[in-house]
Amino acid sequence: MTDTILDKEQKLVQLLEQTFKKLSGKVVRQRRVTVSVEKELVPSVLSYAKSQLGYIHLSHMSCVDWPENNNFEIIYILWSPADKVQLFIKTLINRENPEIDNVDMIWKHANTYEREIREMYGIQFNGLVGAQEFILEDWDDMPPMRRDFDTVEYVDDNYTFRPGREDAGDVREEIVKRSGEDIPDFAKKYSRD
Amino acid sequence: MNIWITILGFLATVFLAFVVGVFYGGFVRKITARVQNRVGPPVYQNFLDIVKLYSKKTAINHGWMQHLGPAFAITASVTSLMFIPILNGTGWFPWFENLNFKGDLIFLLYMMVFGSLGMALGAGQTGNPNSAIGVSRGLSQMVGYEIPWVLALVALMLQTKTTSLTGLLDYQVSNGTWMMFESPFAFVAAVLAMLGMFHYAPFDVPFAPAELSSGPASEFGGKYLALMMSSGSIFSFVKLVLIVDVFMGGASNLIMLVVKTFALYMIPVLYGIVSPRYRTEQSIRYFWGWPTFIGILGVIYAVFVR
Amino acid sequence: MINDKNSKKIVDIIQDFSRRHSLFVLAYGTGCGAIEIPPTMTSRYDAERFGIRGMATPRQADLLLITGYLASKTLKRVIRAYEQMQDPKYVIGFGSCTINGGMYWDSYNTIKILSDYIPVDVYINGCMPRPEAVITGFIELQNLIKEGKANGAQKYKENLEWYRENQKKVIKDWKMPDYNW
Amino acid sequence: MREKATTLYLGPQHPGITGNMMIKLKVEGDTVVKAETHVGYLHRGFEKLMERRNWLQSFTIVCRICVPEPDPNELNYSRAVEEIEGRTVPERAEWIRTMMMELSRLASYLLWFGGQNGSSGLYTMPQWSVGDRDYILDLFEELTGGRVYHMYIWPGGVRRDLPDGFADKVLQTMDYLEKRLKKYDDLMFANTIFQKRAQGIGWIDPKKAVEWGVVGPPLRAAGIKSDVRIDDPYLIYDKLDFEVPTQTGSDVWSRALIRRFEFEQSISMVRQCIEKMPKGEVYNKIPNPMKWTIPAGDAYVKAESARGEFGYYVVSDGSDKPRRVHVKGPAYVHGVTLLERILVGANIADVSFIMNSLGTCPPEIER
Repeated sequence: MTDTILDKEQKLVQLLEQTFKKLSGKVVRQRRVTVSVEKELVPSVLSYAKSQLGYIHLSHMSCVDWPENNNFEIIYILWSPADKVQLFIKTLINRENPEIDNVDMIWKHANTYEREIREMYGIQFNGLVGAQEFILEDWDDMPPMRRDFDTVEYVDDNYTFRPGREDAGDVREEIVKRSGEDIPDFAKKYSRD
Repeated sequence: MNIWITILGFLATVFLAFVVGVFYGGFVRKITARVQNRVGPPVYQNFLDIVKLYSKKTAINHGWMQHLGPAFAITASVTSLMFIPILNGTGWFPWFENLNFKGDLIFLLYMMVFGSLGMALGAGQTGNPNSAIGVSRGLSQMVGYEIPWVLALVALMLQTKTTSLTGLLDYQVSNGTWMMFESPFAFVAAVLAMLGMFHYAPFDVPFAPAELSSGPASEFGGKYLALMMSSGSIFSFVKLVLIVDVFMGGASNLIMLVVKTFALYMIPVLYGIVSPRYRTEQSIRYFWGWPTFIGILGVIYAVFVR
Repeated sequence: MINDKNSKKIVDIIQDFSRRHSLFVLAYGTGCGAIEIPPTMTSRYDAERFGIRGMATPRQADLLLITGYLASKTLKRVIRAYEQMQDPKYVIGFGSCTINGGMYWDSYNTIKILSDYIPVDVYINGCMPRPEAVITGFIELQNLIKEGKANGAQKYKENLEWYRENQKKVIKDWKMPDYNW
Repeated sequence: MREKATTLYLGPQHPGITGNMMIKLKVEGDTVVKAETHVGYLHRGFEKLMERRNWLQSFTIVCRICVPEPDPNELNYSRAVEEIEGRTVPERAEWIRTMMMELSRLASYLLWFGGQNGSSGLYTMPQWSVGDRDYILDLFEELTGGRVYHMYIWPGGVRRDLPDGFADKVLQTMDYLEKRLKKYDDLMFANTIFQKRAQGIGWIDPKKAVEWGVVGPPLRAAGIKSDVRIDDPYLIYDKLDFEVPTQTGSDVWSRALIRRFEFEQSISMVRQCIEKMPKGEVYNKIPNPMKWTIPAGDAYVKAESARGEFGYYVVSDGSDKPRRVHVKGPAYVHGVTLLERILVGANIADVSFIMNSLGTCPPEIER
């Protein structure tokens, strides 16, 4: 990819880096720009991008759990209909005391994302209004999307299965035993080990 | 006349109305299915539905009025049926004369509303908001279609100087004509009002499934629903025969009656198959527009022209 | 009167026949299987041929079709709807995920065995079952009704405590009345 | 005098609700004064399940996320994996994928024609259009083996090539659908009652639409030419000849018209795909899926589904399982915030009508 194609992407990164000192950006590919900021800066970067740079559409907002580094990563994905560039704004927050400012005054529908993330990861959004329960009902365990929540353990505690298949082992041997047929060749290739 | 023959006549009339009404329902489902590119249920499907619903256990109790609602509905249907001459001429089948008297047309105007009001009370008792909204919609729509309907009948009464159904029939038979040709405006107004009376689309406002579950019937299952379905079948027969009697010269035998009523029934049914539903206020505005205007024309025609 | 055990009167025969051929399905798409219900009901497969039609409210319906997995939040509503239905009533479990969790066997939010929570008369397997399979399921139910074996509702009443125990295990906050017929 | 507001629960068990969700309405007379959406009845925890499955196993469950239209899910997942891994796709596979996407758009619109008219009481239309949709599902079945869930577009290409004579069958089906579209016009679009019902209902402010997160047909009905297929081209849409229709009414009627015009465009695109499709391989082989690892990285890919922009945010930590797959369906915004906004002031009769016109699909809200 030549530089002329990535012109507007690089300009965007420069502009953002000049405006906000504690910000580092990088062009991923055509139409994709990633920017990392401190969590305190998030509302100002977002409102700047919305009001000044034309990134008026919040495409998506997501959260990734990184227990290895002891933090959560929050990602805001913006879209500019004029520039046609997808801007990723990423920030890290501490896993021990997860809180971040909410941005639903900038985009009303961020409220939905934030309520989901609050429920699924247990992250507090300061000033977030809305019912505590969004998707789950009467949930009494740890927020389910955290990496250390073990869904199989939860299932074992709460639900029962029909008898018949106790282990999650290789069913092919059982099939051979019951039917007397050989394992087809294509199935032999994909073994677990 | 012997009282027993009269009572037998009642029973025969009710049986006839029920069977014909339910079969009409089955035919409607079949015809709808054919328009919609499918086979559809057998024509006797509605009998099975009604029998099954009667055989269901009912363990709902929302108070007395809920039990009485469907009973009111079926009472009103049967009573209205009693006042309608099924066949014209008293020649070979005097049974179907039942309770006709002078002035029964005005009585019928009230009687036909009674069932809906009873249903409204019953549905209001259930406490289901869908029922309450459905009832209020049904009553407002009734206010809509009653106006052209009453205007059409008033035009007839003015024209023939009689308020009796048998009188109207005699008038048509003795003059050898049908009121739909004698008083065309009134006929058009009555048919347009009839579209609303049958509650097929676009006037199925009170029962709109996508909006109100099933409106007033939301809390009525099992026997109640069966009563309501029977009452609906009888009542649709009543409405059809009434219009055939007053506008199409009645029928001299049962086959003629079935042909005429079925032809008339196809108007709301076929219109309904290809129409979406109106909103309530659109539906009322519709009835207060052209149908009312044509009804007024009918009255003017009856008073000044004839 | 009608339910005399020893003799099968003409009334019973008519009653059974009409129950069999007039099944009102509650219009409740509880899971992704709901996408195969429109084809089943519409012109290509036309389940109305067998007297099967949708009904808007539980009071009027005979048949509860659990179209796929049930999240525990939905289970609460399904129990509500099921108990509001009037006897005789039937349940069809639709899709592999109602049988033993299926594809969602390790999901924290879906129940695994439907018949632990409400009585199921017929299971249709597949993910998702084709409309032909759904219609076969309906016919299977009709046969069961004919043989008098579709008595899930009776089982539910007899073993209400067992079902309640299972239900309360999943629905943590039980705010419902203990029985709402 | 202010009337007393009553609370009306629309759903979860309600014939007017698309799928399984609930709208709590505060109603004064016939007018909605407050609407509140409650979702979560279909939550399966897909994103958690995918963290436990390896890259290829996850692919089999992504299509379950949106039921009426599973193909954009498969496509997005595959494209995200390909983008992180840097895997290329043979050109013929790109063409087949495009054809699949357009076929699925047709199927989805046919289902939508049914849903929109089912909510307004014109029951003939669902019977016709859902029946016709089955002919497209037959094509899918022949090609992929599944009627609803195809699991056909996978990382590296598509699973297998078109069978013999398949192209002719597609063209025949397209001819048939084009013929049927005329009938739909007569029944639905030329129907004055439908027009009366739909015009001026469910108005979205065109100036605010982008900001509110509106995507897809509702946005184009507001006069904004926004379509992922031209804004951020993927597959081979830049080689196809098509138009993106726009309308200015921003109401239910305009949205219906948009879908009707796009229906024609999709038919033409499927024909072009069949015509111009090059020969060659359809699949770049992936390594042993049990040991298949993807380098660390993240990608947000989006595709234009029948209801609007469908996005996938996929994060890999370099292992054999996804770290995070976050799905953004168009209904995520349409079904919650937008619906709550535009239902205020609407008539009760129009609630389900408006909801259908936005194409709300609960399974992709809660996944």
